[in-house]
Amino acid sequence: MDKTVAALAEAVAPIQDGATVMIGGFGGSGAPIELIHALIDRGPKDLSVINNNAGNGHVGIAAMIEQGMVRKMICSFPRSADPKVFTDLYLAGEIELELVPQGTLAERIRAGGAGIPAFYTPTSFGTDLAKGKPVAEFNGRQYVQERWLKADFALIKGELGDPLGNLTYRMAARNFNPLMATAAAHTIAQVSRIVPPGGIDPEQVVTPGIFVNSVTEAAIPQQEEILNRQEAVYP
Amino acid sequence: MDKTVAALAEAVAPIQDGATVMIGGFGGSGAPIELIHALIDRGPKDLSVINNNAGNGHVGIAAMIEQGMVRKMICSFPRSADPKVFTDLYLAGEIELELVPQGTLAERIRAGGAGIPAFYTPTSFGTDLAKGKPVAEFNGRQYVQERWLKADFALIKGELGDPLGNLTYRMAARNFNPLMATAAAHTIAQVSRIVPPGGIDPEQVVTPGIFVNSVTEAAIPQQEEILNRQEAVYP
Amino acid sequence: MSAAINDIKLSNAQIAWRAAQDIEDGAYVNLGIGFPEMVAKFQPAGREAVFHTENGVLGFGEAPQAGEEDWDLINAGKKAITLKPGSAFFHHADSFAMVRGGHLDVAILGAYQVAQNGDLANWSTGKGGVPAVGGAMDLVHGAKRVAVITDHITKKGEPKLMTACTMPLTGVGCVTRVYTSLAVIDIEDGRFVLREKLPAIYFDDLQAVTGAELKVDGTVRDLIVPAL
Amino acid sequence: MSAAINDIKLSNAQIAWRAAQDIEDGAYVNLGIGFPEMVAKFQPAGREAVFHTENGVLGFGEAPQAGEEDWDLINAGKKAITLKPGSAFFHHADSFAMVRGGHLDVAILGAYQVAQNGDLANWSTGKGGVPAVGGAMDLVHGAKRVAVITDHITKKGEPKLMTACTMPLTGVGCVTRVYTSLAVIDIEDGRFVLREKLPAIYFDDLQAVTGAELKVDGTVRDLIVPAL
Repeated sequence: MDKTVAALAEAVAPIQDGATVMIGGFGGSGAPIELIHALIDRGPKDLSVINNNAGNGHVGIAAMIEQGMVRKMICSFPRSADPKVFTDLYLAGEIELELVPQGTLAERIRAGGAGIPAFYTPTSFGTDLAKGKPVAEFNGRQYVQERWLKADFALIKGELGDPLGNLTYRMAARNFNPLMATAAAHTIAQVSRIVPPGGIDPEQVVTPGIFVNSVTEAAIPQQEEILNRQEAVYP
Repeated sequence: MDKTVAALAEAVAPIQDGATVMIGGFGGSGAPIELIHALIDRGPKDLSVINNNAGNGHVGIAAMIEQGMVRKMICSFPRSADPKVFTDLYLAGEIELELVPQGTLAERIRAGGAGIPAFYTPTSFGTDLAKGKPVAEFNGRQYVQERWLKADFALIKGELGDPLGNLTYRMAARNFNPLMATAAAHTIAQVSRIVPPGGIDPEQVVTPGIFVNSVTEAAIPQQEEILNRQEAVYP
Repeated sequence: MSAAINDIKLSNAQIAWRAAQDIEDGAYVNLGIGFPEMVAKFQPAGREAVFHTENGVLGFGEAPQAGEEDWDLINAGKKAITLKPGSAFFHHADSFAMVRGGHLDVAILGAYQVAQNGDLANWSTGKGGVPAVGGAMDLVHGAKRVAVITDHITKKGEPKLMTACTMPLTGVGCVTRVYTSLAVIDIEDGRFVLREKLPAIYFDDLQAVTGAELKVDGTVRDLIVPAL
Repeated sequence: MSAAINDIKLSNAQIAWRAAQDIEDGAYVNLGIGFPEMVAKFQPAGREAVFHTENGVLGFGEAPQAGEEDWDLINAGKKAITLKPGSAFFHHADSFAMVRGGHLDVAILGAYQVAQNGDLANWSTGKGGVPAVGGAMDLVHGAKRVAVITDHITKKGEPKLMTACTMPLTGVGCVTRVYTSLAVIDIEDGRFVLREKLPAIYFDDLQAVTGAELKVDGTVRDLIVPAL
């Protein structure tokens, strides 16, 4: 079994117009910038994108939005140091937003990966974000029913990867990445280094390879935060 | 912060009659034998015990049952190489059994730890184990509503532990241990070695210390499988 | 006729061999405890499946030599296993996320009874004693393909393939293929469809030991299995 | 009177200092992004809390020196942090399991408005623009104790402590203590109960800038905070 793919372009080639795409990362930490930029080069349109945020500056997800590739964002916090790209389109009514509390977003993605179609959470009960959702009482407390979230594709950033798709993550760059890997029909990972099978201690694997379809190496990955401080623009 | 406790007896001292106790392990792998035997020495009665199994031979959970400490078992598979202790009491109507499919047991415990009071699963739909449970349809498929599972105490077996309660596990001895650590009001861990804070790489922590109340060292832990092959009996 | 069937029927190893031929290279596979574990021995040359066990191991290998066991490294049947390069450990919730979330390609399970609508009974005879379910009810609703390996009839000669199961169900409408000691049968649209049968058994004799109608839809191939 | 209040009121740092005094040694604490992050600076000597951030770090420390940032090591406010010995990383679902599962001892959050029944509004002014909620709605229903730090009145002089919030709610009945620039107020049985007030303000003047009745139940202590 060898899930490694030599080129970023080849890794993102299956992503077509209209796809739902989960993209890992929290702000710039764990954001798979190389995969996102390869996807921009390919240019599919009408995408629904799931991420905690809605892009920053003019690289990564912000650049996808700026290129007109994104129909809808599902996220918890569409604000950033420079959210102008999303903000302008949103206020012009040209991009949809599904706003989800951060923990509910994480749990919905986890549920999608775990085959749990719905669950109850106290989060958002009694607020505008619970409108229209079923409510139930357990042990005298009110809870909101939330549904799983799945995607056609996930773009993930890992640290080490092996040909079976096993992944580790670097520090807080873990965030949504391991969850999204489980919830997409096709998960594409970029890693800083591909190691041979057995190169990751089985006790230290964070994402087991069963959740990953392809692994590609981006040896010195770019950091969104630094790109934005350099006022970088993609493409 | 120092959650280390010098003696096993001190670690299990808070467990009183009538408590609900989660006990980690799958068969003998990951079973906290030293903590269980310390609890037998203490001898609280009328316990509800949550474990995948219901004891094997005459050590560990089987010994707890044999000592008359257990009112009810919640488990998926109350069979083993030598299940006589549980079987005899069960057939005599002297111990209760709540039988839960293994994946549902794991998910109910995880839900207990994660503040999710109920969730839907396809598991057990249309079977005797779904009787009396709410059913709902999502995307044209039928699902059973299951409730979270929590406990007063969890007895956990780790490999490394630090004074903040961070834990690692040895190979497949992980199993239910990290889940149970999250779902009990008071989690007690035995580990093979206590290391100083920072002695576990933060990327390799499996159970973050927030879930653990006390850590005690059992340097060369006994393995239930080997005890049973030696026909050991406790006490 | 039962005597004749006992003469020609496949051994458990041969049933396991046949089931193994349908597992593709790189497939993620869970084998039920007991008889189904035998399937792992018969992977065709050039193909390598990745085996999952409910207790939190992906990519395990054969049993170790006697005396080499590490009892922290076991499978769901509590038997000692070994690791292949590229294996991974995880906790039980993540393990059943793999199962329930549809990430396994195939689960191969034993059966007391299978019904023509795909219902499976394999956890309880319903006769009392201590009930024990383990991971069976999760596996039948998780894997992309759920197959059964089983003797075609019980030791008493009663059919195990039925119009409806009489024993407590493990899952509803979950099985899609049955590998028996006499035949390979698909379950399609609520019917048993015969795909392969031993050359030595006539269709009518096979039908006679099957508790529901066997449909034929296209060619019925010969079920040819090596001596093992 | 507002002018006088601006002369005597606590600074944000002083409000944060007061909130920090109630955090016990070894407590697990989440500080909302922005102003609440300041609470971490004022832990009393001899006490050490363990700080949690939603994006998957437990046990982090102060900001690094400028130029020493590692942008894979940030907090929920996307600011660079450092690690203390004994820290741990985990993914977002595990992070919010800590939050929602009741494992945090205290969450300290900012507020637009707090109602006397404990309702909190702190995520949206309801005036349009781009809505953004982050982890606030999870935190208010997870931590064992949810406290708010806030100016007592808005910049325009309007009360932030109300009979009922007029802005969109973050959570219902979730706040139990409010540290303001003038007072410390508990929420008990649907009422604001005054615990501490600046010695320089009369009760009636405090009541006048509070949008709901302030109850007194026992001693009202002096709110004494060092110059910072």
